[in-house]
Amino acid sequence: MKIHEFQAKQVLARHGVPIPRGRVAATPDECAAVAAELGGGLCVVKAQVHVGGRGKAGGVKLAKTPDEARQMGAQILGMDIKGLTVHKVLVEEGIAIDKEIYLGMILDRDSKRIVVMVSAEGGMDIEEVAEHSPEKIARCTINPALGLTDYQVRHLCFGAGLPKDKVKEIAVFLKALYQAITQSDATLAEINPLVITKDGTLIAADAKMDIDENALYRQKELALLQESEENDPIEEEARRRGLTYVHLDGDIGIIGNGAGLVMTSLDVVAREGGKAANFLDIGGGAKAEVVRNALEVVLLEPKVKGVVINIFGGITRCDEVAKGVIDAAGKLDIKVPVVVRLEGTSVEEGKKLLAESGLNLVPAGSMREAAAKVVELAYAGGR
Amino acid sequence: MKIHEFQAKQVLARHGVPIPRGRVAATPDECAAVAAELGGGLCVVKAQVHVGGRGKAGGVKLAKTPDEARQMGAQILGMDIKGLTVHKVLVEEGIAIDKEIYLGMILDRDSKRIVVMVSAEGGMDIEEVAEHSPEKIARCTINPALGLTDYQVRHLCFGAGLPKDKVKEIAVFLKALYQAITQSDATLAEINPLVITKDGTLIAADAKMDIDENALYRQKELALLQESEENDPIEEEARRRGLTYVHLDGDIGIIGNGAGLVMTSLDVVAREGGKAANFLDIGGGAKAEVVRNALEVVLLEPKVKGVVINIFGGITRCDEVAKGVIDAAGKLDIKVPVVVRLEGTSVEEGKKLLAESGLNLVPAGSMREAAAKVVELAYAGGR
Amino acid sequence: MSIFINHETRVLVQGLTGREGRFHSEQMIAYGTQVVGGVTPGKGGTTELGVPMFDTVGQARAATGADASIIFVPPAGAADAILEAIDAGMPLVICITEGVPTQDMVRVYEVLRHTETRLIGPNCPGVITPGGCKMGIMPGHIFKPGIVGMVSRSGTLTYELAKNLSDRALGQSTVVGIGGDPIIGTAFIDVMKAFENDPATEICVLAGEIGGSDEETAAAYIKTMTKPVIGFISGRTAPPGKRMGHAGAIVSGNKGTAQAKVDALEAAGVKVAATTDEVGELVEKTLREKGRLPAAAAR
Amino acid sequence: MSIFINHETRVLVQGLTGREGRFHSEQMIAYGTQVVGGVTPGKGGTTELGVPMFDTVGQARAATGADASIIFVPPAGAADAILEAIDAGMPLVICITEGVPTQDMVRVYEVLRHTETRLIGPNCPGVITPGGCKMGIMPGHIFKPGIVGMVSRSGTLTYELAKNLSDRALGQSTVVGIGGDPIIGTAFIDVMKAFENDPATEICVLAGEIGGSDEETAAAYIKTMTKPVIGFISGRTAPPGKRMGHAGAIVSGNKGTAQAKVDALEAAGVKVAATTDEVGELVEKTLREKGRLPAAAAR
Repeated sequence: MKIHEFQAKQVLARHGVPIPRGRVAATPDECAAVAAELGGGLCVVKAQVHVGGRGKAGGVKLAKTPDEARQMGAQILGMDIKGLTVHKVLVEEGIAIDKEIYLGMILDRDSKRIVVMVSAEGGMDIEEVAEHSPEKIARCTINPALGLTDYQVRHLCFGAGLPKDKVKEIAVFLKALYQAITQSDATLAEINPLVITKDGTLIAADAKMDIDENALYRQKELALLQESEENDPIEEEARRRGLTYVHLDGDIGIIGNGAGLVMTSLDVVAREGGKAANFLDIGGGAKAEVVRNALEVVLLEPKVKGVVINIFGGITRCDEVAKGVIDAAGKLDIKVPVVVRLEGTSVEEGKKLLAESGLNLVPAGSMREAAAKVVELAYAGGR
Repeated sequence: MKIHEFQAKQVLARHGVPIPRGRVAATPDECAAVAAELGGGLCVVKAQVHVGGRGKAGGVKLAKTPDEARQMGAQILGMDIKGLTVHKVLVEEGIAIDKEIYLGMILDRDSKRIVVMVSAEGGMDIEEVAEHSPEKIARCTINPALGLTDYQVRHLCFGAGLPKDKVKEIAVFLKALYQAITQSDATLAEINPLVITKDGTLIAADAKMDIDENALYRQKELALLQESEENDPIEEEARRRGLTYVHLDGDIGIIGNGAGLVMTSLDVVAREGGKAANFLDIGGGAKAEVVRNALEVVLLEPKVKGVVINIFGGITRCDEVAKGVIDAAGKLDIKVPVVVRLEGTSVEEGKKLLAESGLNLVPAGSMREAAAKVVELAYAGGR
Repeated sequence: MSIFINHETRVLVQGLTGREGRFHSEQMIAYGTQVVGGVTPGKGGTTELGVPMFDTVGQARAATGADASIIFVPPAGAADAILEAIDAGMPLVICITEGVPTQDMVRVYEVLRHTETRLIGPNCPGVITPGGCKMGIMPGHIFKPGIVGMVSRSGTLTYELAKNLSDRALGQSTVVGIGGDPIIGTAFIDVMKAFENDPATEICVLAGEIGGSDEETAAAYIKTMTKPVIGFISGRTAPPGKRMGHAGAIVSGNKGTAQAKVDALEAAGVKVAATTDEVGELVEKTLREKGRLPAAAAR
Repeated sequence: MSIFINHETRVLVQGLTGREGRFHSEQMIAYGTQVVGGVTPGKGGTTELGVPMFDTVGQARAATGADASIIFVPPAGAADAILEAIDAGMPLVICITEGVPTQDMVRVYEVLRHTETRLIGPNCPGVITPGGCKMGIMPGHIFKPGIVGMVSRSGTLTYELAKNLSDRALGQSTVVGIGGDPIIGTAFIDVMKAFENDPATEICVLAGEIGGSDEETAAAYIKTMTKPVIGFISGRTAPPGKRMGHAGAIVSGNKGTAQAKVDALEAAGVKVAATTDEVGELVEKTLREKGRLPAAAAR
C-alpha cells in the first residue's frame, strides 16, 4: 500500500528524522495560507500522488511568496500525472541545497532481507544512476537478527563516498529509516534526497514508503491511510465490498478466482482480440454474495461491453458462483453479454443452476472458449 | 552484579509484571510504618541480601500486625545470613497463595543463548526439583534473532504442565521477563515463585536479577545500584580505587596481574600451607599508582600477616610494578613481609629498582618460591 | 516415485480445528493422505476427525512420528507456527495461510536458511502426489498419477493446467504450488532440482507469473537439466505497476516482466506455451517426439 | 607447522590507531608478524606504522588479501567489529578486547555459528606460533618454537606456563589464549581438535580454570585423541560463589568446580599438574617416555 510523501515524512519524523516544516493543502488559497505560516519566504509546492516522476511531470514547483504559492497550487491541483489526478499538495519551506544523497531500503525477494542502498548522487535522477553507474550505489542486506549494524552504516557511507565528516549524522538517518521500515511493516522506505543544506545541516527533503498490506491488521494507524489507487470511484466501491479489483482501460469485464487465473484470463481475452476493463479476483471460497458484488462492481464501468466469469473451483464451489451470478443478473438489468465458464468443485450443480435460471448467460467449456465468446459477443455491435 | 529483590521487582514492574505492594525498610519502626501503610493486615518481612536460601535461614517472616512487623524487622535486621549482614528488609502485603510457579532465564555458556526454565513446582525447593526431578522443569533456549516466541511459551507452559487456563497470562510474565533480561543486560532473571493467588490472579512474589558488569556503561540506572558484596568496607574501598578485589578469610595478602594468575597464586599459597586474605587482580598494563593502591587496600585487612605480589609482565611492565611497590612501601609503615616475584616485560629494570630501594622487600624467582617464602615469613611469629 | 510427499508421508495438521483446517483435513483424509495428528494449543489429549490432538508440534511429532506438517493457522500466528515446526525438526512444512506479513517471513527465512526443513509457501495451494498424498487445498479429483512434474506460483491456474493435462491422459508425478508471496520457502529452482532427480518425473511444467525473478533464476538451472521443461507465464497483458492481487506480482522496471521471463525460459531451451491449452499440447508433443507418450495419452 | 596462524598469515588490525592497538601492532610487527593493514573508520587512505589504513574491513581485505584480523576496538564497538570481520569473510578473527557485554556476544555468536569464520576471544591474549606469527598481546620472547601445543583460558597464566616450558627447552607449536568470558568463539575442544590434526604438535597442554564446562566438554574429546595431554586447573582454592575477576569464573552448584574439571580430565587420561612448575615436568616426563624429548630439552 502506497502512502503519500507527507504521510511517510510524518512516520519518519516519529523516528527522529528531521523534515522540512510544512503542511498539506487541498486548494490554492490553502497553499497561500501555509506559505504565509511558513514565513512567507521561499517555499515548495509538491503534488501528492501515488506515482513516481512527478517532478519531471511538473508536479513540484517553487514559490517565492504566498501569492506565488497560490498560483503554483492552482497549477498543480487537478493536474493529471501519469493518469492520476492531483487532489492534494504539500507546501514546505524551501531548502538551500548543497548536496543530495539517496537513502533507500526495500524488501528484496532474492536475499529475503531488506536491502539498503546509499548513493552520493541522490535526487530525481537516481534511477538513471542505478541503471548507468550502479557502482555509485553502495548496498548491503540487513540480517533481521542484528538490524542495521554500525559497520554496515560505515560500509554504505564510505562505500558511496559520502562526506566523511557527515557519516555519523547520516548514520542516524539510516537507523531511523530502518526503524521506520521495520516498525511500520513497510516494504519500501526511501529518503531521496537527503539534503545537506548550504549551512551543513541534514534534512529529509522527500520521502516514500510502501506498507505491507498483509500487516495492516497490526498497523492500525497506517491502515487508516489506505486510499483507493488515486481515488478511482469504482476501486473505492470494490474495496468497500472487500474485493480485489484493479481498474484497467479496456472494455471486457473480467471476474475470476485466484490471481494467477484472473491474470491468465486477461491474457487470453487479449489474445482473442479483446481488452480487459478490470482485474477482479473473488479469492478462494467465495460465497454467492461475493460473486454478486463482483458482477455489480464490474458493471459500474460504463465502457464494459461484455463480462467473462472464469472460475476453477477448488475451495470455491461452482454452485455458489452460479447462485451469485443468477442473483445479480436477476437484480440488475444487465445489457451486455455475460459469459460464464465453470470448472472444478460442484461444477455440474453450478451449470445446472445457470441453465435452469432462464437468464441470458452464455456458458463456455474452457477458458479459451469463454474469451473467444465474450470478445465475439461484446464487439458484435462494433468497437 | 547482583541486585536486590526489591530492585529486581522494580525493573520487572517497568516491563508490566504485577508485583506485591510494599517498600524497603532499614529499621524495625520503618517496618511497622510500611506495614501500616499497607493496611495493617498480613504482611511479609524479607531480608534483602545478595545470597540465596535466606528463607530457610529465617530471613523471611510473616507478620499479622504492624507491631508484629516491627518485631520481625528487629529479628531480621542485623541478622547474619551465610556471612552477610542484613541491612535492609522488604515489607510487602501478604498474598494468599494457591500455586507457586517457577520462571527463570539465565545466560547459558554452552548454548550461547538465554535458557528459559519453567516449572509448576516453584518456590523454595526449586533447586531440589532441578536436582531430583529435572523432567519437571520445561526448558528451551532463545534465539536472539527471534526473541521468546509464542510457540516456545506454549512449549514451556504445556511442557511444565501449568494450568491450561493460565497459559495466556503466564505468557505475559515470560515475555516481560525476557524483555527485562535483554533490556537490562541481565545474565539472570527469575520470578520464583510466580504466585497464582486463591482468587486466581498472578503476581511475582519474589524476583532475582544479576546484571552483566560489562554492560554497566550502557545501564546507567542499574550501575547506580552497584554495592560491594554486602557492604564489605575493604571491597568498597577497592571498588572506589577501581580494583578487582574479593575479600577472603585468610591472612596472606595476594596481588597479581590477570585473574588466572591470581587464582593460581591463591592455589600455590594454599599448597604451601597459607590461606589467602583476598583476591586482587591489578589487570593488564597497570601503572605504578594502581600497584600502590593495591598494596594499600590489601593491607587494610588487619589479619594480613604477609603479602605476595606475583607479576608476569605482558602489557604490564615490571618496572612500573616495582615503582608502585616502592612508592607504597615508602609511604606506608608496612609491618608484614612483602614478597615480590617479577617476571616478563622489563623484569631486569624492575628487579633493579627493588634491590636499590633499600626497602624490606623480599624477592622471589618463581611463583612457588614466592608462595613458600611468604608463608614462611608470615607465620614465623606463629599462626 | 514423486517429490516431497508420497503415500508414506505422515502428516500433521497445525490449526486442524479451525474452519479451514478442519474442512481441508477432512478432504485430505478422504483423499487417502495419512493425517496422523493435529495441533491446537489447549486441545492436547482430545481427538478430532479420528486423529489425536496435541498442544505443541514437538509433542505431536514425538508421539506420531509425523514427518510433514501443513499449516492452516491464521496470518497473525502463521509465522510462529512455521517456526514451531522448524524447531521440532519437521522435514517438510507446507504453509497454506494467505496474508502472512512479509517481515514475519523475513524472520522465518533467516532461521529456515540454516536448517534442513523444507518450507513450501506461505500463501500456496500445497503439494499433491496424485494417488499418493495430498497436502493442500486443491481439488484432488482433477489430478491423475503420471510422469509430468508441475510447479506453479498460483493456485487456481495450477488446477486449470492440471486438469488440462489430466484430460489428455497426461498424469502428474507431483504438483507443487510454491505460492505467490514475495518471500516463500521454496523457489522454482528447488522444485526443478527435485524433479530432475526424481525417477518418476519425465517432463516438467513450470507455470510462472510476472514479478520477482524466480523464473529467471530457475531458467539458469533448467539449462543444465536432462528433462524437458514446458513453461507458461501469466500476466503478459498486466499493466506495469498495477497490483494484481498477489503482493509478489508487482512489476518493477524491466525486471520481472512477462517478456523477460519468457525470454529467459526460452533461452534455457524451455518451450513456453502462449495459452493454458497449449501447455498440454506441448507436453504431449514433446513426449511423443521422445517416444515417451503414455499409452493412455497416445490413444 | 602450527595451528591457526603461521609466517604466511596476513594480518589486519582493527582499531590500529587506538592506544592499545598501536602499541601491540608495533610489537607484532617487531616480532615478525605480517601486519598488512589497519582499519580505523575515517582514516582510510592514510598510512600508520608503515601499513595502509582503511575505513572498512571489506575494503581492507580486498586491497591487502588479509586472512586474519585482530581486534583492539573498545568494548562498546567490539561486537560490531567482530561482525564486520565475519561479514567480510575473514577466516580468523581474534578479539583482544576485554569487557564486551555478554548479550552483544550472544548476538555475535548467533551469526558466527553459521559461518566459516573462526573467532578467538574476546577477552583473550591472542595466539602465537613462536618464531612464525604473533597475533596478540603476549610478550613474544618467552615463547620458543617447538612441539608443545598449548591452550589456556587465562592470559598471564599462559605466560607463566609458556616460560616454564621454554626454560626447559620445551618449545611450542602454537599457544592459544581462548579467553575467560562466558561466551567465546573458540572453545578448548576446538583447539584440541586442531592440535590433534597438526603434524607439528606432539603433546598438548590445556590450562583451564573454574567455571563453565568447557574443560569437561574438551575432556570427552581428549579421550579419543592420539596425542598426550597435560592439564592444569586454576582456582582450586577459590571459594564458590565469589567472583574472581573473570565473569566466567563463577562457580555454580557442583558444575564447574576445580575438582569436577580435574576429575573429568583425569578420566580422559590427562595428567593434571598440581602446580605450574609441574606442567613442565609432566610434559618433559611424558615426552621422555615416548622417546620424543627434543634434543635441547634432553641435555
